Amino acid sequence: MIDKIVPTPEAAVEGIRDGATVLVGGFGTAGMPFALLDALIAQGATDLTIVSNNAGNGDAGLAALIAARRVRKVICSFPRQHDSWHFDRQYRAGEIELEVVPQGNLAERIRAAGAGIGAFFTPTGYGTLLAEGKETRTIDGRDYVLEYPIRADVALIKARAGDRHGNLVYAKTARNFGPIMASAAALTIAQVSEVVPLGALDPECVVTPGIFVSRVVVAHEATPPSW
Amino acid sequence: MIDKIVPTPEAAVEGIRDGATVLVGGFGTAGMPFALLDALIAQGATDLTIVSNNAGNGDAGLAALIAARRVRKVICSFPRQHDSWHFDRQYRAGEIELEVVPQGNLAERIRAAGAGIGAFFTPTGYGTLLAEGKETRTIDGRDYVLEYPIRADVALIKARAGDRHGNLVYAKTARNFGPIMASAAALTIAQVSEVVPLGALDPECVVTPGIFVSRVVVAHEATPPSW
Amino acid sequence: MNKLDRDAMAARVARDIPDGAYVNLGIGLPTLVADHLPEGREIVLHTENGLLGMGPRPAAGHEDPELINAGKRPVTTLPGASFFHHADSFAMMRGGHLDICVLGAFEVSVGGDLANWHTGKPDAIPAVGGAMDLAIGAKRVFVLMEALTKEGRPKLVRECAYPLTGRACVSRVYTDLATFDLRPDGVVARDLVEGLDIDALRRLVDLDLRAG
Amino acid sequence: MNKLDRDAMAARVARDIPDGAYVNLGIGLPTLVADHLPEGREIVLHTENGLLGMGPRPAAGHEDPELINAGKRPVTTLPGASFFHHADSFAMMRGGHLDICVLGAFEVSVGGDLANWHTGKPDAIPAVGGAMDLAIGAKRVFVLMEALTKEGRPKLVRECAYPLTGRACVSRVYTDLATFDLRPDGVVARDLVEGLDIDALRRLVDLDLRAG
Repeated sequence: MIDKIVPTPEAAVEGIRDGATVLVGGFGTAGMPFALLDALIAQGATDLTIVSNNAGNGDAGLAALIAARRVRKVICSFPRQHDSWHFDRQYRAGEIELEVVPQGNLAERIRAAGAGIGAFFTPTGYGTLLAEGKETRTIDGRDYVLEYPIRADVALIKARAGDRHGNLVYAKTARNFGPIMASAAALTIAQVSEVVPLGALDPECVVTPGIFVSRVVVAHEATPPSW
Repeated sequence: MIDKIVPTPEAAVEGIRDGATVLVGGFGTAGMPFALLDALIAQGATDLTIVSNNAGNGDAGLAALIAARRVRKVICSFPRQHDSWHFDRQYRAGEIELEVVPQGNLAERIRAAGAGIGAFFTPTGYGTLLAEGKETRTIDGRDYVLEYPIRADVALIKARAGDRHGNLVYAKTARNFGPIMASAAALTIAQVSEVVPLGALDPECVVTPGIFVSRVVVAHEATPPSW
Repeated sequence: MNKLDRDAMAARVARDIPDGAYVNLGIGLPTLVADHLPEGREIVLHTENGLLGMGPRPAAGHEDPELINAGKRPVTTLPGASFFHHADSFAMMRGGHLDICVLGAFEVSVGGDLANWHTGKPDAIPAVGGAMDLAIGAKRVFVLMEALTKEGRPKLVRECAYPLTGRACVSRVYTDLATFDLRPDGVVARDLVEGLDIDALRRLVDLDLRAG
Repeated sequence: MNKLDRDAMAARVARDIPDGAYVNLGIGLPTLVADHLPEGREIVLHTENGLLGMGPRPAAGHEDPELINAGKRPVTTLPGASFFHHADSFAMMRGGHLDICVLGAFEVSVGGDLANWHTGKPDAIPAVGGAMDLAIGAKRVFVLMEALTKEGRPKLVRECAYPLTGRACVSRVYTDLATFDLRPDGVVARDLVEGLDIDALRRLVDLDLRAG
């Protein structure tokens, strides 16, 4: 019997180790797994490399993890925001590393990890600072940069509903990085607003098949606005 | 006003030129766009390069197009089947070219074309006949072959339902190559069992967004069994 | 001369977007274009965080924190909308499926190089987001920006001084003074604002322009 | 000795598939494994044409031509199933998400090389399908085959003579005579059928085996 439902966010984040690479879902606050991040802070893992689109908003979620000084390095596309003060402060103090990746390359590198692709040539970033030192190639007259997969130990994501097999559906633009992050981590943990009985999700509409998901936990939380 | 619905399969295949590269959906008969293939035979385009998983079943659909001698070359993963007699005869007579591609590389090459990826390293096929002469590389201790996108002039696919924007949903395992082929052709033509009003498809469940689709036509046809 | 205001600039871009186009409007000034799309045209807006068929800002009190645009502002969906994940969304851009992308810029070169992500200042925290993907992510990339900086320096230049977002990707620049088509054989200026002639524009932007 | 019949061979594989495993069963003999999965285990079957949660063959008259497996035979879905397109399906395999893949073979080498797609005969029409993807497409790849050809030649060999499907990908071979674990330090044979001892097996397959 497959039952990936765990009772609490604390149980969901069990076993995450110091030094882990952790994919964190969300675009701003939409899709950010706040309950899992709170549990991770309580759990205590530190020296983490975080891969996420942003570097935290306000004082909650990923920002709180950074504020708690658990993050060694951030790999993201857009760290600097009006409310990324915790990241900003540590970055300016030289206390946190940053790798900036164009958003589509970030997504494709995560997807490549999940899809077993060893590397790929992308046109995005060619001829810019963010491609400096990287291998390039002209193919059929277009210039490309070679980019490598981003594999992770853990993915923390948020979905709308899930079942005991770990099948997931998302809410609107909160889907963002969830499906690809789910595929790219050894341990994928999803917080959901609702657990539904097996068979309740239409097989035509499942977005993340359960094979990619290790643990599912219900968390009743309102998403704070990003604006 | 966007209205991609065309009245007949004949109107749907208008403008396909001799020498075109045509992606043809389907895995066996599931997802094979029979009405569009019949219309293409009537339309007369010849000297075609066909990209499809198989090389035709029985005497209908892609097999009929081959039988009508409109196909110069087939790029596929599995041409040889119990009922691929039209392809088999022309292949043995040296009248049709064949490029055999492992099924997952075929899918990923089509996806790469749609996604603007210049080339990618795949482990599939490494060290086999099908990788002979291809660039290889060892990345993080694993061996890969470099594969290139397959772009096409036209995609002929079959879906369950569509709307006037070209949004599509599929039927079960007849989904197979439809979504990636839709993304990889300059002109994507979908036959659907049903046209639904704009807004009738749940935005969470649309599989192929309309941006990938040029024309939609209703065709009432029963899928012949593959077995 | 009568410089265009922000709304008039946006309206000029909007006028050139044809019926049926799939369009991404960048953050900032380009977002305004949505408010000026001509009546009777059906234009599908893409937002790279995973939505085609984006509608206008919702009425107050109807905002949904899980339905936002790339600028992280609340939006709505129109009939025919679809949601997808980030890899699919950026594949859609990188694959050249969008007809038009409209972006803001610090600088654009006459060769179509775009600089809009980084001031290059040593103390600036670099943040690129989808800028580099948008730069190469449409059949045509338009820039919408003021022609001159606040200090009066032209922003359409021979070579960009700011770090690049993409090379040779911009084909047209809409400004508050004129519209510039960046062609292989030179820059064509058209739709000059009232009270501005081509010679005066040449002096202002310090470029060898043809009148279009 | 009592060679196992096809059902008994399939049952041996089935016995080793743990509860909760995600499994792809190749065309032919491996398909039989589904009929022998032990009661009380929940095992999710993947078919590479785009379905997780594949169920058994439908009752006569309930076949759906649009619901088939990789062998193009009618199947059903179980609760918890999901459909996806080919790029996603093969990404799932290539990305190493399946626990076990069970394949047939012409030959397997002691180093784990697999040959199961092409006889190499000059008049054969080459057709690979998903064979090469399956060969590298799971955490563990098992082969299920007769130990000997009809002519009595061993199919577990030092080096494959047939064209390869994949290199160093097979970790275990189930046969009608015994089960062989292919380890870096050599081949371990276990579960020999009644009436067969390790020395007799060594002679039959012409390999230096350890008893497991």
